Amino acid sequence: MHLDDRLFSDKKLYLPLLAAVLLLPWVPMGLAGPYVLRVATLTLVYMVLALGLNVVPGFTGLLDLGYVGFFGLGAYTAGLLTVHYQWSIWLVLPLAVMNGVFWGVLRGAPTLRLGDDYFAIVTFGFSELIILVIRNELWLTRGPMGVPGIARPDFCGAVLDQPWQAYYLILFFLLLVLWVVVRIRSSRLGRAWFAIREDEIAAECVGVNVANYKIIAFALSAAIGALAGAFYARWFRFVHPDMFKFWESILILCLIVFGGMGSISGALLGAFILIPLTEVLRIVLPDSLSNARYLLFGLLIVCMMRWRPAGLLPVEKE
Amino acid sequence: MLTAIFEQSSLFLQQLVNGITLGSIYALIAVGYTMVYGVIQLINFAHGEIYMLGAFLGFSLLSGFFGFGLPFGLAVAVSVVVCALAGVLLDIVAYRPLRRAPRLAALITAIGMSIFLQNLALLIWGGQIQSFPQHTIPPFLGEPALLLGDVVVSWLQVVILTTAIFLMLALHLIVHYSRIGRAMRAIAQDKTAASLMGVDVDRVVSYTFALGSGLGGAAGILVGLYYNAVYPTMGYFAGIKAFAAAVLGGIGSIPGAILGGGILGLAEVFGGGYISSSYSNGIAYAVMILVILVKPTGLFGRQQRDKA
Amino acid sequence: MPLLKLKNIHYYYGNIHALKGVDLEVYAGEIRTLIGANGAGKSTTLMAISAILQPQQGEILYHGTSLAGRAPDEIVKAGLCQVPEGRRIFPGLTIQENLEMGAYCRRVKAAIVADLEMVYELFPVLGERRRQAGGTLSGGEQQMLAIGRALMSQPQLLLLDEPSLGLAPLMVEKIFSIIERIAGEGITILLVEQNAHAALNLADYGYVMETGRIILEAPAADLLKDERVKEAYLGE
Amino acid sequence: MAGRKTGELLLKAHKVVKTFGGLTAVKEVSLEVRAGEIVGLIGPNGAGKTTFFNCLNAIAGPTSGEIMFAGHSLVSQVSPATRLLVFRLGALFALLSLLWLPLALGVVWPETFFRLEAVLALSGLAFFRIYLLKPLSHFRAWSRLLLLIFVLADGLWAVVWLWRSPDFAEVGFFSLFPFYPLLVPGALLILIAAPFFLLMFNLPRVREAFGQHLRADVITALGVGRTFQNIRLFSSLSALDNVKLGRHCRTRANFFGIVLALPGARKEERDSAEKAAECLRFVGLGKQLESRAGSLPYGDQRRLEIARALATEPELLLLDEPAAGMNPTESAGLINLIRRISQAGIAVLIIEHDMKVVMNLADRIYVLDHGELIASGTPAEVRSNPLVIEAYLGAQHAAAQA
Amino acid sequence: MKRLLRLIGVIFFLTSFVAVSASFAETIKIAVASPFTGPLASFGEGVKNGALLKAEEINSNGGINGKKIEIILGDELCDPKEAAAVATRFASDPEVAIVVGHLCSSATLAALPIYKEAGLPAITPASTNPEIGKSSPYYFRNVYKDDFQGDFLANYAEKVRKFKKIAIFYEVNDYAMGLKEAFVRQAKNIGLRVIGAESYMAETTDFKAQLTKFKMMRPDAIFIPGYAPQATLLISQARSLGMKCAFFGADGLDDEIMLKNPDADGLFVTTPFLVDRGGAMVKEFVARYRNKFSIEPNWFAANTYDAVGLAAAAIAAVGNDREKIRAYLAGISSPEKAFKGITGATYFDVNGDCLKAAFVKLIKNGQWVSAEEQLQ
Repeated sequence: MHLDDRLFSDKKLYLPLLAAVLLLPWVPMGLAGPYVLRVATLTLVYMVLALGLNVVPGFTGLLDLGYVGFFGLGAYTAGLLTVHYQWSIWLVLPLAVMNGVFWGVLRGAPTLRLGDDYFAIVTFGFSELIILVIRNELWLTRGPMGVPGIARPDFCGAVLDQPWQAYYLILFFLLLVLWVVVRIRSSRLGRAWFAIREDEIAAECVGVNVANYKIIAFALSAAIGALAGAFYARWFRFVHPDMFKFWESILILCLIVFGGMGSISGALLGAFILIPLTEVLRIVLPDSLSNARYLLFGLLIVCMMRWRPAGLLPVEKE
Repeated sequence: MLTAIFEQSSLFLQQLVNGITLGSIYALIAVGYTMVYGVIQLINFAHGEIYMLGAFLGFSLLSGFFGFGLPFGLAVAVSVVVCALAGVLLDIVAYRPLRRAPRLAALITAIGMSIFLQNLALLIWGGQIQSFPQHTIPPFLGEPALLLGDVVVSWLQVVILTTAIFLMLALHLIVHYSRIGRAMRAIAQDKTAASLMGVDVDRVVSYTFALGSGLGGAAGILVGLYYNAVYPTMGYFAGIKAFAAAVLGGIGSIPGAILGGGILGLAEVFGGGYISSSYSNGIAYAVMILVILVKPTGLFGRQQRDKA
Repeated sequence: MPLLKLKNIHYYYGNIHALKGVDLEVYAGEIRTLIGANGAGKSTTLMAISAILQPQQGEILYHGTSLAGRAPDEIVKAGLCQVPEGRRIFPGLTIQENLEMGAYCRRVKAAIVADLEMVYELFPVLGERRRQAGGTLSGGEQQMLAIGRALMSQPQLLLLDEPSLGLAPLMVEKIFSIIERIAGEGITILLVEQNAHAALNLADYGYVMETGRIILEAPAADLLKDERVKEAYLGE
Repeated sequence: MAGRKTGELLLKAHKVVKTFGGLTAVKEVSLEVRAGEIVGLIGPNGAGKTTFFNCLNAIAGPTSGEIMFAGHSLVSQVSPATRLLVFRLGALFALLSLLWLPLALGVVWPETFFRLEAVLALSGLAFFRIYLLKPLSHFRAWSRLLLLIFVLADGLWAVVWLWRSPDFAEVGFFSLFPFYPLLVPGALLILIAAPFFLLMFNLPRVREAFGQHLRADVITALGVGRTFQNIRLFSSLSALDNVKLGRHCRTRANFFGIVLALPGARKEERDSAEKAAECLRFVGLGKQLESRAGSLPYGDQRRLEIARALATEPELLLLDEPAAGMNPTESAGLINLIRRISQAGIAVLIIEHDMKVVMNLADRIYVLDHGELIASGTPAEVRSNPLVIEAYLGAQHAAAQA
Repeated sequence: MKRLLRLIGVIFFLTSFVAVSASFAETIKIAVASPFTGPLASFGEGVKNGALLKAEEINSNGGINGKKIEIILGDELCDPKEAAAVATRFASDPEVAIVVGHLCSSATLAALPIYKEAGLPAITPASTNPEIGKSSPYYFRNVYKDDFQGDFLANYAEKVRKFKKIAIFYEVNDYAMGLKEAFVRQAKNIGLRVIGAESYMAETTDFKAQLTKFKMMRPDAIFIPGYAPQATLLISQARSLGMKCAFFGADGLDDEIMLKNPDADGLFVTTPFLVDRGGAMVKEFVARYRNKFSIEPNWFAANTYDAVGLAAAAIAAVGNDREKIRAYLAGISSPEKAFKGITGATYFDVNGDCLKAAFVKLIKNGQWVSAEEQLQ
């Protein structure tokens, strides 16, 4: 098992990259204007999401079509707590993550025995239900009115109101998630997930409690999704059910399919290429074709599966 | 008191009529899912988009969107045939190269195709809800066929129901009494053994796609007429609900799909009518999830023996 | 000229070298048998002949012409039909439909009906239950159905893969007598078996296979006396 | 290797039956393995040998019969009829939950009543109850009482629900005053009990005590390792990682230990790498630690599978046709390997077709045919048993031999 | 790997290039954000046309202080996420003086913090959510709020039409729900009975179940706060169920597609803009609009036309400076200082919301005509 991705095994590669990412807000000549910084921040959010989703389909081999549900859950938990109680992000964030874990486990527990297709459908239905509740329960979520006026993230009592501060904050979360995922991946936990992905029965016969490890995977994945959501709400300062459509699940899936399912650097790379690409396409394509972006993503998925099913950075070296 | 009872019962009857109509539409779409799943164990996510395509083709041919209009019957026939061909094309382009790939790959491809087709329709026809021009639809369809106190059954509902029944019967005959139908069932049970008997599996799969997609296209036109609304995302929701219907009945089983469609249609209408209308999609999802969790093989589904 | 000739067939399942150069010949009118232990590659050989698996190397000649690149259905049309291991009948189809599936490649209705009657005559058990689902039959009856189904394609060469698998001894004898009868009607047979003695008693010529190779070939009568065969089966 | 005395009874299967649908694949097979022994299990193809293995380690537990391993019962003692009854009760329990959950919520949270329930009841807490069904369906008699309480509570909710149903808006909630004191405790009971059961049924000891089926991973942890007829390696992982996975049930590091890189977890990881490498060297794959399992030659894959099973520190090793597809040199190596395993104090139960291997290795042999045990004894006894000869070579040959 | 790095480099480069490629032409940029594609494109169309028409008019009159106006369009599909991205793009382009836009309230609310942060003033021609004005001093609104329209409709239904029993069929979105709340509140005040309220989602096409329920309640009229595409289906389905009651809605139903539906005859709606009620200015606008785009102007076009006019007036008065423009707009705070446009006089309250008249129009023989009795 070559669990270390190339990205992490080659210092020549990742050190310059890390430096570039760290220095991005300070690149001269207006390059790092608010717009680029916003796109960069969004990219980092999607990197976190891609890493989180990757845990389930990438590591345990179960297709999750409802990841946006946890993203939305995290965003709404954080958004509502902030609006009602004006709590600090450092208090809200763990609560959002815990809520994500709770629903992740709840969703996971009964789906343990389901095969891949059915699991995918249940995850889809579950996330649609979450979004439906968010949309319809006005007393709780204000439904389609959205939740405006969410406070910005803060740190030690100071409000982080500069774009670069939000950028570094999500960068910090990304590195945190990356640390967790990389650690887990090369541990007995990660191995157990890979075993489940490859052969559930054999995994059981070497002593892996398949149910428990699947649940841990669901919980971790949901936690990361909720974390991204919580940051997103505080950064965006507005949440609305339309922000968590099914399409978002597909987009996140697209990121990891593009980068290579199960590959951590692949997930990062997928987000790194595709999210800025959506912005580039928005500008490059004429207005009448702005929907063609989605069309291209659909096509991209099909072509990747056809010609490079393992993605750009496949996990295995032959 | 009496009038209240009368009102309640006619409310119930009207909902029943609505539910059965809706159910028969779901059943028509669900059959397409179930047939493809039965034969190649693939959830053809793009099936809903074929249904949408059927509706759009019917609309375009009738309204002269492509620059020419066709008479009603011909337009319907042409769009059903084109849908059938589109289904075959879908199989050849997207799924056939992945026959031996992991099922996850095929499933993701299906989702990709679904997104692609939906947005293609958006580019061609635009995102707005389109309506059939009044003059293109036979006028009697709008008239009530049956008036029972407050209960109205429109000719359109009658036509939908009879078409659905007719198509289902035709499908039953094809699947059970034709050579190709026998081959489909054989492939569904054992692909290798079927090819050892000289069945060209790819060809039969193409037939399956053609049949299922044709039915989906027919459902698309019927729905387009019924609601007089055609729009690119119609396939997404209808597709999911029809899939839920197929699962409910036991995916892979045609009578199951029909029964599942009926149950789901009724559940949705009664749920929407008596409980909460904004959750009517939710009811479909919830029914689907519960059925999968409690009985993963559905009502009529057979437990597939693991072939070691 | 042999009816069927395998020349140096190699097959890999991924990295596993399952067939390591198999050479084999079957002449018209004969019964030949291929025996060997589990996992020796017997079924793989048959699947390669039926074009379900495409060998990476080597050539399969039928009537002297290569079968390379042919699809499984074309093989059946050419008159090569297989009764697969574990019978693999269609459990949800009726017995009649199962048999009709065998005649899938044939177009002449009348001839198919005639053959159906022929099969029912050969296996009266099937005739009695022609409307019953195939899955309701017992193991032996299923085996008969599988053979009958293959006969419906009017094969010149019948490939039988372990027809005795999991059957009671009495039933095994019955199946073998049926195979003999089919051979008597001029159909060439290649029989793959673990039940070595029964197979060798029936066959004209035998091959012994071990780990993807033919290690021994001789007329069946000679093989029956061969110590190496005994050793392979009872470890004596 | 728990230092058992040679000859001590390790595995005892008593009248194990396994049916699939109407087909009986294993018929009342009884078998014993003692510590230090190598026992062979042979029989023609389709005789039910692998099915029997699957019964032993709960991949597909037996329909009836008893299996004891080192003092633990590996099989449910609940009869199928009881299980069915419990299951039906449980199904009722789950169904009724759909009725009472909205009400429970309506009590706690009146403004949400009848709006939240459709989603919450269906997707949320109802999941818990369905999840509970599975463990309950293996449960013993006294649990039925609990179930009954739940069902009664549900029934109460249902009655209230029906009574209230005409028009919620106008009747108003508190008109139901006499029921109110009953509703809340009922809801609380169920809400507390559900997580409690969830917890309880996940503790292996508790489950074992109630005679539930052990899961395959628990059986592995108890000391039964196995290999498969058609190799089941994790083919995209390296050889070393495959074997490290074998160490899984002997390691304890948890999520936090791993993420925080606690010293314990790190030491454990190092240890398991060492032990895994040792196992690989033991089977002769010391040089292929980093090769991808799927790219190893066939014979090496077989040995890797054995190494993986050895890494679980088994007391009993189940080998399913380890020599299949091996050439004579390779099988000779295998015989040697199995001998060494046996010398290390691990009992071996082996299914094999290659008679050279079995006859050479086994102390005792059991013969299965059509799911029935037709003979047992030393290799010499078995070889000359007419029933065995008939099963293998056909009736005529047996007659000729006789 | 190298190729991959190069690819990443190219993408990075492209992104940054596009970001800094702001031109330095001698124009004043007015950004217009709205859905121009997707399901709500027909509304966005009006916004676009109105803006272009006004810009053309100003430019042909010599521009503002000699500088031409340039309209830059941002398509946000009515999606909050897209809206935020579009808004950041506008905000980071220093040439953009003011934004006219965001049609859907959800998009407006998502973009709002970004404009506020960048100090960029914005005028929405169509978002009626009450939240908007309150949340930011930089946001102005050239349309009435939901609550005003809801109150108005309730009064109209009771006083002019003399309805007794109303059923409501509302879409689950911010616009429709705001309307519904306001309507119900006002109905309660004036003693109009609301006998039932049912909701539907934007993607709903089957309303029969709920309509059947209403049918049994025999309402005098059904109020449809929502948008035209669903409303037209809803009305047809109600008629096919044999319902005879009246239908009415708010400005969301003011759309050409209603005219194609013969069942919709008699439907009345509120609108901020009525062709035959206006003076010469309106007549001229309508004529030029028809001439240029060969379709009838809708109220989105009219409101946008005025919003761009307002923006241009502000720029003309104080120059191209965001802060000053905001101050100028905020200064239009009384009827005397009001901006006179085709939709009447516009002035803002402290929140940046405006008070506008609403009119009622109805469909007669497939044409919109203004109702004979208006409520003042």
